[in-house]
Amino acid sequence: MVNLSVNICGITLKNPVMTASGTFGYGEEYSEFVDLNKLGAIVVKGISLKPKEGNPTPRIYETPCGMLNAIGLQNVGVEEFISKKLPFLRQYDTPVIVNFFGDSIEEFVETANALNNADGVSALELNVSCPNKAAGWSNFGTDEVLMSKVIIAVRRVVTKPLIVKLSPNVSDIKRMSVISQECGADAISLINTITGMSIDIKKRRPVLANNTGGLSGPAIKPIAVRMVWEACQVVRIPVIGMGGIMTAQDAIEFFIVGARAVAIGTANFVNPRATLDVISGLESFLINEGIQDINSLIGTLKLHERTTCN
Amino acid sequence: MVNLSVNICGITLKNPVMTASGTFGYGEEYSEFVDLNKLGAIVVKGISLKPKEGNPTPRIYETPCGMLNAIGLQNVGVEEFISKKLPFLRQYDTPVIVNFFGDSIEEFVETANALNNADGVSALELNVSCPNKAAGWSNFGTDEVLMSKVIIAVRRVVTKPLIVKLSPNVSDIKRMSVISQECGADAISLINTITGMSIDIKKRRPVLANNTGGLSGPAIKPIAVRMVWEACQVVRIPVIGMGGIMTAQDAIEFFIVGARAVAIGTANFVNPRATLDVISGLESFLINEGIQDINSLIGTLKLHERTTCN
Amino acid sequence: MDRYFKAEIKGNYKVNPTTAVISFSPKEGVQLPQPGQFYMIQVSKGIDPLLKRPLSIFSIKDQCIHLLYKIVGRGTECLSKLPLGETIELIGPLGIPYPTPNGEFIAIAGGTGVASIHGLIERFSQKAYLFYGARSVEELIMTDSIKNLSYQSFFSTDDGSYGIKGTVIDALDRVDNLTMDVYACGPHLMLSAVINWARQRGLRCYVSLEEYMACGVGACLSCVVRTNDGLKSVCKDGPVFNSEDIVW
Amino acid sequence: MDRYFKAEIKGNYKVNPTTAVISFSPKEGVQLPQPGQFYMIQVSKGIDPLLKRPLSIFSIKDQCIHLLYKIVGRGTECLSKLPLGETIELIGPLGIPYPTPNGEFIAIAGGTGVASIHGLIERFSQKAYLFYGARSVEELIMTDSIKNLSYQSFFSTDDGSYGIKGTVIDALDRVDNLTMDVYACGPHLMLSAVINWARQRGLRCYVSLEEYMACGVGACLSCVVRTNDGLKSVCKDGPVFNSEDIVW
Ligand SMILES: Cc1cc2nc3c(=O)[nH]c(=O)nc-3n(C[C@H](O)[C@H](O)[C@H](O)COP(=O)(O)OP(=O)(O)OC[C@H]3O[C@@H](n4cnc5c(N)ncnc54)[C@H](O)[C@@H]3O)c2cc1C
Ligand SMILES: Cc1cc2nc3c(=O)[nH]c(=O)nc-3n(C[C@H](O)[C@H](O)[C@H](O)COP(=O)(O)OP(=O)(O)OC[C@H]3O[C@@H](n4cnc5c(N)ncnc54)[C@H](O)[C@@H]3O)c2cc1C
Ligand SMILES: Cc1cc2nc3c(=O)[nH]c(=O)nc-3n(C[C@H](O)[C@H](O)[C@H](O)COP(=O)(O)O)c2cc1C
Ligand SMILES: Cc1cc2nc3c(=O)[nH]c(=O)nc-3n(C[C@H](O)[C@H](O)[C@H](O)COP(=O)(O)O)c2cc1C
Ligand code: FES
Ligand code: FES
Repeated sequence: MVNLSVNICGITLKNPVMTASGTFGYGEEYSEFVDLNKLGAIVVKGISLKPKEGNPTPRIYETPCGMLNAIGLQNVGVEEFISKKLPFLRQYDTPVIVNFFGDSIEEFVETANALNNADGVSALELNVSCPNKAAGWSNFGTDEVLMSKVIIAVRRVVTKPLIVKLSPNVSDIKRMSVISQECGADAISLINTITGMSIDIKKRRPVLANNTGGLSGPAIKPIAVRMVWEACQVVRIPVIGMGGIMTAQDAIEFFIVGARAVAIGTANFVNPRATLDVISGLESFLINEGIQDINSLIGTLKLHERTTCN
Repeated sequence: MVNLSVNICGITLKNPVMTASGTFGYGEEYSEFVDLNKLGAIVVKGISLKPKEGNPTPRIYETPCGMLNAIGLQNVGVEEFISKKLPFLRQYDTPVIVNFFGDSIEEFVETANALNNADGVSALELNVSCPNKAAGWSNFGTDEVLMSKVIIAVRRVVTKPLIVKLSPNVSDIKRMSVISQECGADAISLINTITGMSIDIKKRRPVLANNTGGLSGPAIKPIAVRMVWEACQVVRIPVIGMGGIMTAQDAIEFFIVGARAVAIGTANFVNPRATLDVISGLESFLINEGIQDINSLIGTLKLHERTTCN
Repeated sequence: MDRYFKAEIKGNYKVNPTTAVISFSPKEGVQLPQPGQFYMIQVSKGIDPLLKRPLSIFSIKDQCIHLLYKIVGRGTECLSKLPLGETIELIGPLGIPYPTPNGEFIAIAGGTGVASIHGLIERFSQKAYLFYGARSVEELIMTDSIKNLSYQSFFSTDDGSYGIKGTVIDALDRVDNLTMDVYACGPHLMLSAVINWARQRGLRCYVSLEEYMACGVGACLSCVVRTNDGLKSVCKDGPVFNSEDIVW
Repeated sequence: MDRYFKAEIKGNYKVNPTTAVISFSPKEGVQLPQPGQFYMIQVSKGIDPLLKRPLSIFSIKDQCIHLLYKIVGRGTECLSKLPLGETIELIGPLGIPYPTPNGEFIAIAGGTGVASIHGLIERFSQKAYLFYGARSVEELIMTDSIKNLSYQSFFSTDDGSYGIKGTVIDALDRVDNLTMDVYACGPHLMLSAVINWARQRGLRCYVSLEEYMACGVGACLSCVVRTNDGLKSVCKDGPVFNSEDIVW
């Protein structure tokens, strides 16, 4: 037997495979397909202070090896989440991580506070990076000053582990990673979706009602691996890697570059049991490679020496 | 007959379909497959002051619906380009656009100067965005101050049309577009490749000898369309769009969001006649849609009004 | 109950140049589908196209489940090329079925909406007054077998190439004494007109809706529709809704 | 001359569990390939996998061109599933062929390098002293027909399961009077050893190289190798090189 258990800022996970926020509902939706007790952690859909209706439809569109989404963070609001969704999740022996966001720093803080006090929430994931909100908002994830402010403000009220989820729509992911750490994040997770657009050429309109959306799926995996690798080089806190993971092989790329855990997003839609398949594939890989403990795979990347001639 | 001709900063193109730098060699390599006279323009491989050997192999790797490359800007140098490659291209009645770069501002300027004086060069494309060079270098494309400096310095010596080719690895493509315009670019082209990485999980090494590479192909198309759209909203100068174009339908997305011309990159490898297929597909589309002139398709995007509820 | 399963393709034939029927055996022990429900079906063996596509129950016959699909884009194109014997993944049956008709009912199909309506009238055959409309005769499928399934059937085409010239509403207006419950599936515009028509007559009306879907199980929130009770997922709370609940 | 063309798949059969041969007719009027040349072959009908794959001329027979390939990854896996009758795109023949042997020659194949070497000995049959090595007998293909093609043939396997136990070098060392030109294709390590072996004996040596390729025509510069004359493209200036020109 190999050890798959990892520790993320004080939380022990049975295995390093989580669900990615927004792709697994509130857990219940997939409980028919997946024994939720088998997961490393359940990360639920982004929660805000008040319920949100999100964007008009169409909200998704398929692109080469990927998809655009502009759900617009529809959610039941923190109150209903705690009273209606959390009790179901508490039945399981699996850490629940709650992704949350706000339209203002005050809303971020108030939501964080409510979740911090909720029984059955193991950690909070601060979402500064959803690209689907009206202009200005997305600056939380791409503007260093705004991002620092929101992390510091939230950190002040959160005693549970705080994970900051980073946007890939930035020039320098290393800098955003370091800033998150310096502002008090216990872990970072990346990548969120990359802003994209597709056009209906007959109608000459964006295919999504929101005009733009976030790109996810295998198409973005090489970008995600690169960013997770960059982040792992500069922070001491754990990094949770995601972006385009379909198989255990994909997940292993993230572990090798340094991710302490991974999250499965779009793959759940294609294969409702994708998380379980990744976990068992990971186990087989470790056995075949003669690795006793997943922790001794993490961060073992050997770089090629740069031998550029001129 | 429909009109396919467009004007890019004073150069009249027979049609708005160019080759993307680095994917069409120096033109000669594809002359067996493509009547070069039929192209809108030929953009050649990036040229530097001295010949460059580029990176060790493997230099490419295939990823979902795309590829990573880390050629490392191997090229014959500006002198040999002018004496050995340009004469062949001069035989054709097609504008030649020369992509160029340097390791320092001085090298950029010197190369630009040599190309500006060369007979048979219609325009220069300033490449600030190749992500494959040693640390520090890529800052030309992602650091606003450095980018401004190099554009201004090059502009001073270049009397021919100057196109600035932008990097997608930035937080704010609008800002980089405006800066390019303000610093004197006659046009901008985008996107260059997005930095990515893939791991050989058996060897625990990056698959590319250069560790990271640039992602191109259909996978990045939604990101490219979004960035070209953003750029078109903020600049007056023409925008040349590229990134993942395989078919006329793909190209039309770029025209609709505002691109005055498009470039075909990775698609050439898959289909050496991709440029010609895009041109004829474009013609059919215009005929079917009853559009007389490609110029009346450009920038005709109708956005959805944002009707987000909260 | 195991609604994510693999099945062998038992049939995949065109019924006209742009429409095909794909068939597979339901997995043993798995809940049998009800008319109005749908499956998310894998369309390629690789990762492009990536997402499964939603297709309604067209028919349950000869121990097989049959889905009828129109080839409209990349996904359905790929689906139409999958060979017999190939194994594909499915999720389903999904969604809320049509409520069981109490007695005779009006079934209205527009375009490929016939897939879902066919599933309904096949099950409750001889009670259906079918109204089936399309742009032209080329787009109408299997009119003879559909005629046999229903108690009475009325066809309409926009160009008059088969049945009445006009819409299903024109066809409905020509028939007297239609006072039964209405079941409808078709394009948005047609459904709006049908809902209106039924409302004017005080008839109960059930409609099956379509939205772009990714998960099919209510998790991604891509397929929402506004109802009197807030936003609902078409995949989980639908696709069949009581027309009075929908806010369009 | 039209080296970008479509062809119908005339055969696509496995010769062992991980190796197959795909066959197509050359286009009329197109330059016939020479041993050592290769094609870039489409492996999927969609856009994933995207790039064509380089495969050497294995055989030209029965009016068909045959390419032998080992199923090693996503691309060759897809290729192995393409059905007969399917039309695929090819670019080729590409690259510099083996120089015509003047008289008898030594042909050395390692692993799937046998594809390219087979093309050579088929053309210059009965002049070849073939040395063919692989890890084990399961990886050796068509040993009988290959024996018949060559004047003499010597097999070696790392585990001794067929022919001599050892490498092709071990096999070469057992044969006297080998003073002819050497032609070799195989993995990097084997080629290095072969070049060394030939150099020690003062024999001319031609090797066929492999590098990851995107375009196949010298445009993308992905497949370079260092030579005495600077960097060269394996696809255009090779894949066959005189070993003395290569700087490894
Ligand atoms: C509950 C439900 C049941 C359906 N039943 C049937 C049926 O029985 N027969 C049939 O022919 N069609 C049916 N459809 C529509 C069918 O799903 C689409 O025609 C199909 O997904 C198009 O895929 P494509 O890749 O060929 O088209 P593309 O236009 O290339 O698809 C691109 C993307 O848009 C989505 N999409 C496109 N059109 C639709 C649509 N109308 N509804 C939902 N998503 C769409 C696709 O799933 C895909 O993600 C149903 C749709 C729903 C929601
Ligand atoms: C000139 C030339 C001739 C060749 N002839 C033959 C032949 O006759 N028979 C045969 O079995 N193989 C041959 N090869 C190797 C063959 O091209 C690869 O095995 C094949 O491309 C692997 O593709 P894949 O997608 O299955 O593997 P993957 O490993 O999944 O491929 C991923 C990427 O790497 C590239 N790649 C992987 N291995 C190689 C390789 N060894 N050489 C070049 N690119 C590679 C692929 O083209 C693809 O872009 C030849 C290679 C070259 C350069
Ligand atoms: C439909 C959808 C909804 C999402 N909703 C959220 C969200 O609410 N909060 C968040 O932080 N990320 C959200 N994401 C981003 C994912 O959690 C993940 O970061 C991203 O999709 C990349 O992973 P993938 O390629 O495996 O899907 C969403 C993604 C998708 C596809
Ligand atoms: C192999 C390869 C080499 C490239 N070399 C250059 C280059 O020398 N200069 C440059 O500006 N862009 C270079 N590019 C980027 C392309 O010009 C183009 O911007 C990018 O590939 C996106 O377009 P595509 O998806 O159509 O390939 C190169 C791309 C590839 C794939
Ligand atoms: S398709 Fe995901 S919620 Fe309906
Ligand atoms: S494969 Fe492009 S240069 Fe050789």
